[in-house]
Amino acid sequence: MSFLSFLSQPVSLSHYLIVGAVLFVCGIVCMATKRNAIGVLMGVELVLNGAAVNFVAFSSPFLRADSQLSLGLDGHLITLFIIVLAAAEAAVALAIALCYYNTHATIDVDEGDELKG
Amino acid sequence: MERVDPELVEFDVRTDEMLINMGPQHPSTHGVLRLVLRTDGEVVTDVVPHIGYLHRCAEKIGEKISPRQWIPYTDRMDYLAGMNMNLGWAMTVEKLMDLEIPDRARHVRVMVCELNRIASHLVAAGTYGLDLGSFTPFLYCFREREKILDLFEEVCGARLTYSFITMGGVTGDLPPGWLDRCERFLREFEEVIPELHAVLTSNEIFVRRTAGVGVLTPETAIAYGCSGPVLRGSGVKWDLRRDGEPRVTRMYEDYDFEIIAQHEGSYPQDRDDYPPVPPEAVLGDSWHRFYVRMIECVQSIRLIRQAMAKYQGCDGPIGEPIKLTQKLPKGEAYLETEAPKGQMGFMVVSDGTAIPWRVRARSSCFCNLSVTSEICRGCLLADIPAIVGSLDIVLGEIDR
Amino acid sequence: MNATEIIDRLKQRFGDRILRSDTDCLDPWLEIAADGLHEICRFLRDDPDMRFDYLHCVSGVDYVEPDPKKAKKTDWQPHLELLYHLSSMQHRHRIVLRVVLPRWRDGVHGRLPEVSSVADLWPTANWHEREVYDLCGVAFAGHPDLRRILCPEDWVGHPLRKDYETPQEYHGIRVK
Amino acid sequence: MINWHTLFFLLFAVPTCLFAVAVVASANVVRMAMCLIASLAAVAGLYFLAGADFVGAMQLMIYVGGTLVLLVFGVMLTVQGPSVSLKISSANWLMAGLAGGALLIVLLSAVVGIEAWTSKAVAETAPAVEAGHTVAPLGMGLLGIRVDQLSQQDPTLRRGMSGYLLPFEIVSVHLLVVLIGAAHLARAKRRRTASTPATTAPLNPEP
Amino acid sequence: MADYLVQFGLPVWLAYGGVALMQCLILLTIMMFAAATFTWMERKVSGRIQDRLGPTRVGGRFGWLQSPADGIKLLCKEDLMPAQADKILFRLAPYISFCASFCVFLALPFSNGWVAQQLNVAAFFILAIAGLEVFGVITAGYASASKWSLYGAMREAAQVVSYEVPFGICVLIPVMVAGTLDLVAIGNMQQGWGINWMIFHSPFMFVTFFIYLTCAVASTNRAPFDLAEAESELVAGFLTEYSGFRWSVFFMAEYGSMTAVSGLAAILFLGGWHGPIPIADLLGLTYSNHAILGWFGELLGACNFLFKAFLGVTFMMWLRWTLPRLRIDQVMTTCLKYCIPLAAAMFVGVMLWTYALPGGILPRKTPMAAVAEAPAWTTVETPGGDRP
Repeated sequence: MSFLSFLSQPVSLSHYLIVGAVLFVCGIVCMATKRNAIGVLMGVELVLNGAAVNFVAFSSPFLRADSQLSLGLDGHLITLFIIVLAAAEAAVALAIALCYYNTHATIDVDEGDELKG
Repeated sequence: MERVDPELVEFDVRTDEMLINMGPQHPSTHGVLRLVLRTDGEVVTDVVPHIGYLHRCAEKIGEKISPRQWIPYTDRMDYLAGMNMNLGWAMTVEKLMDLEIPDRARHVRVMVCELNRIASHLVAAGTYGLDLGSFTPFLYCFREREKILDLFEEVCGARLTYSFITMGGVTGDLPPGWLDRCERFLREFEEVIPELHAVLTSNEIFVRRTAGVGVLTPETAIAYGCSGPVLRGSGVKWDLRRDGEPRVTRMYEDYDFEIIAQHEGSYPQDRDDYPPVPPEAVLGDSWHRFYVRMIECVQSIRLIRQAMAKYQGCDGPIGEPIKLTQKLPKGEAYLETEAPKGQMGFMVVSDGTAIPWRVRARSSCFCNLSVTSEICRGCLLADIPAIVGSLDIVLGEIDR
Repeated sequence: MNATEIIDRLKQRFGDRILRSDTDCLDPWLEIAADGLHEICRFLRDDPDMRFDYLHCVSGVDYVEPDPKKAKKTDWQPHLELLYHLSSMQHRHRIVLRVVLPRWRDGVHGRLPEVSSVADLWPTANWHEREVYDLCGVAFAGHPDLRRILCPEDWVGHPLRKDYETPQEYHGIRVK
Repeated sequence: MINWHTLFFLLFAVPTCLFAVAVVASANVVRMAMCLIASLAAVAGLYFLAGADFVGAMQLMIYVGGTLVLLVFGVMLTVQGPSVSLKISSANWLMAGLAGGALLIVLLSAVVGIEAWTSKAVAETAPAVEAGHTVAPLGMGLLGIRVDQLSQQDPTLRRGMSGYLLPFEIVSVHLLVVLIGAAHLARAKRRRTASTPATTAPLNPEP
Repeated sequence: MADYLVQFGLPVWLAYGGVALMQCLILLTIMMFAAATFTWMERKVSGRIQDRLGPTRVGGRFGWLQSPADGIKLLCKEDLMPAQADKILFRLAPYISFCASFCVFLALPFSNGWVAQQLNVAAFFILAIAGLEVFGVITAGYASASKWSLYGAMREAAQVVSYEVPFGICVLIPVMVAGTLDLVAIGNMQQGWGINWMIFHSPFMFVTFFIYLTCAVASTNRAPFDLAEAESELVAGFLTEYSGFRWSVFFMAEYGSMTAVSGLAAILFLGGWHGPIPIADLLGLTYSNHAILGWFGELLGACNFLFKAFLGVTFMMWLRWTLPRLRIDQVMTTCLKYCIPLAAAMFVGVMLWTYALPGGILPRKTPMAAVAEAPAWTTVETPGGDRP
């Protein structure tokens, strides 16, 4: 179905879900391809944000036909928890990345192949 | 903050050590000094000063012209204290020729040299405030210094390079009315000193930035040949005006003044409105060096007042300078005098003709600066200007 | 302790290495042999009643008469002198050490005279000896970092020598 | 008809997607960080648009202002010379592109397929934001009083309305543990041997 | 305002768009005007402190034309860019920090109704946006590709990020007492005589005001905490490579955030647009009498607010020209060892104080009463209990 007509319709839940999907996919691809440890970390951030967008979209009263079906407050609270936990996760991940950088003198993930058979 | 041994320097992330050039044209180095710092993050592990950018081979020229012609060269060595430099060279040649100067000239010399000491200490205090980031005291100090330069302009026509003191006395007598203008300056200056203490010495942030920074132990100070406020800041009670050679101490013979150095934990307090020594200040740190300079200004005021009284008391000849072609007796003479920055030594070797065979100037800042690599090891990057500023160096004198 | 007592003490202890001395001139001095410099300085610094802890300065004086006419009238041979001005803060006495060196090592033009460095006894000597090396051309053996201090690193010649002519230009900059 | 809502939605959605793709595409890690910051700031705009203004402000402050600053610090500390832009072989690109594309198609078909989510079901006039709309219910929810579900008649659902007090406490303890762990992991380690051979050699700096 | 225009038959989207644009323009002019006057004022104030005149040459006796003259000079100065700089980031950096410090003005109320966008999370929004300004500095530091600017940028980033914590707590305390994040409500809560100001709510609040000022000075990189462009060590920090217009954008961002932070202080602690003596009420300039009179009351309030912001900025300038600079580790220790514990202690103190004396020293609208007007559901007992 034509994408343009989709654009002209009033903004609904699916619009937000598309943005969430795009973020999610970019995050996965980024994690898969990046050789820089911090690049992988950025991929993780994108994935988390993709999920958070979906939660906020579902909990918004304007985007659905009858606003009773929306998640209401739960969506907001879960997004808050996602943001807080992402901060904690980023802190630990960076600490590990710095330790990796100290021991291997480079941030390139491919160098970390000590456990290879 | 105790000094960190470079071998055990902490590293959190493998930042390869940076080699940073501070200078030669850097806002906080006084003149053209180049400091090569090896830093690891914020901690400075090694400092190597590079000098020689202002070397004008004054000593080579000294071997071609007569001593009186060389006096303008001594002015340009420590351009902030021209009078004291002239005094040093003049007295060295007088020592060689065993020349005595009349009392009236002696008192003029004391007055003028102590005024120049105040001017030099004012510049030191002002630029030190600038190094630590507060702009205002710099302007207070230079406003007072302008008044001193006006007084000098009346005496010898120049504001920075005076060539006023020569062998055999001074080139001219004080103009009429100069003494009460000088008295008015001293009175005004005495009100400004508490202001400077308030803005700098007892300022909480200033104390935090200087107390315990760049600690110089008395033994290291003596071993490195430091002198002046740098030496006295480390608690060594040594001032050539009192402990120097007879010829120098004769100049300050019947003058009553204190030598400013922390003795048994306290400074000589002849006035009660000095700010107390803060608890964090360790003997020999940048704060003490700054404090010694500030109190020396007060002693200089006392000296000038006594010199003015004595000058009015005795009326004799002012002493006429030696002739340009005066033959110097054969032999050597080395004499050190108490310049504002430290002991400024001059040596003259003559072979009997009017032109000296060899002229040598021993600079106080040359030795004071050689201490930097010792006391700056392990400090933070922001401490470098604090330490170098407290040594109060002038590159003209170091490079000659 | 005045100068004569100091010189007598040194003569007893080092005998032949103390050469000439003169106590009634303005700055009493004593001349010592070049090879005994380090040992004598260590004694002067560490001996309890000498205690020379303050080295004022190290200066080099070059004695040579470039133009032949005046050269005949000089009563000394061309040589290089090092002057060490020492003083003690404790005992408040002072002495000048004089070391006479040949202008060039074993007569070959360009080879600097050798003398042992006292930088380990008085750290202030570190910079002073570098200046004498830079300007007067005396090599100090055992100096931790003997480089030129006032002239540029790659400067040729030692300016304070009497027979030194200024080079025409330095890196394209006219000097004369 | 293009109304305000779609215009603002596009204003925020397009940069989000563009910068997200830019993060994947660029090799230079610093540029990647900048694009990520821009993308997540645009996501914060989306949250404001969807009526979750407290969450939007939270995202801006905690996520963009805190986490990504940490990330940029990490980038600045480790970007030394060659590791700034690590090239990726084109084979990886191809495979990643294929996998990503497939996943995207699956997701989009789900998103567009389900009738309830598409726009035909959206009520014509969106309910206006009622006056006195404060974040108090959100705060109360965190403390366990589900203020917005009071009218819930269904008893089974009602019991589920205990609010988020327990996870709130767990998260605070969790953050403390993470804080200490990260600080310990990246602490300054004291090195016994001379840090670099250069310190032993005399320091003659090249001009 | 917007619906006022709609009555004239303008299409809805044009009306709202026009109003939004107008508000942005007004705020932009206020910010430009504030930056211009403050640069001139800084030189006058520093002159007075240093016993000299300050600019007098350009324009009349007081040299008031100085800042436009500076502006023109900066505009025609050449915009240098170092060769190996990261071109895009180098150009982008000043605009990031300018936008961040401009967006803060959107949620800052100048008077009762006079606010660009009345958010009910205004205080929190301002905190969030103030956090973004550090990105402009980091990008500038990295993009200038020189050792010195990287040092400056890293120092500033570390300082601003660590000072956001006590800054946040100090903003939280008056918000906790007021019960709402909406700045307009907080402002309205402090009307009446000067004693109603939040700062006199309790001794703890009084101390919080001064901690707030320290953190505000630190987070806008001014006076004793201006490590980033510590000229004595790092030449000019991250600003070394900038010149001409880009430098003036950074400069405006700094003055903008200074004004914004002192404006926030005025609202949270010093009674926003209410003067110590409620002249507007005494003279009857309230909406109840007549719309025009009400408008003048608001105008008076706006002048009041601007005067307090002006006082805050003068205080920062006064600090700058008297105190020397702190070292980077001293800045960090003041933040971690002094500001945060003190702010936390004040938080507990104010909380206990409101519990002990609900109305504060003098009986006035208690926060709980203020909430009472909110919809009925807030006064509720825990769920599960069966409601009558």
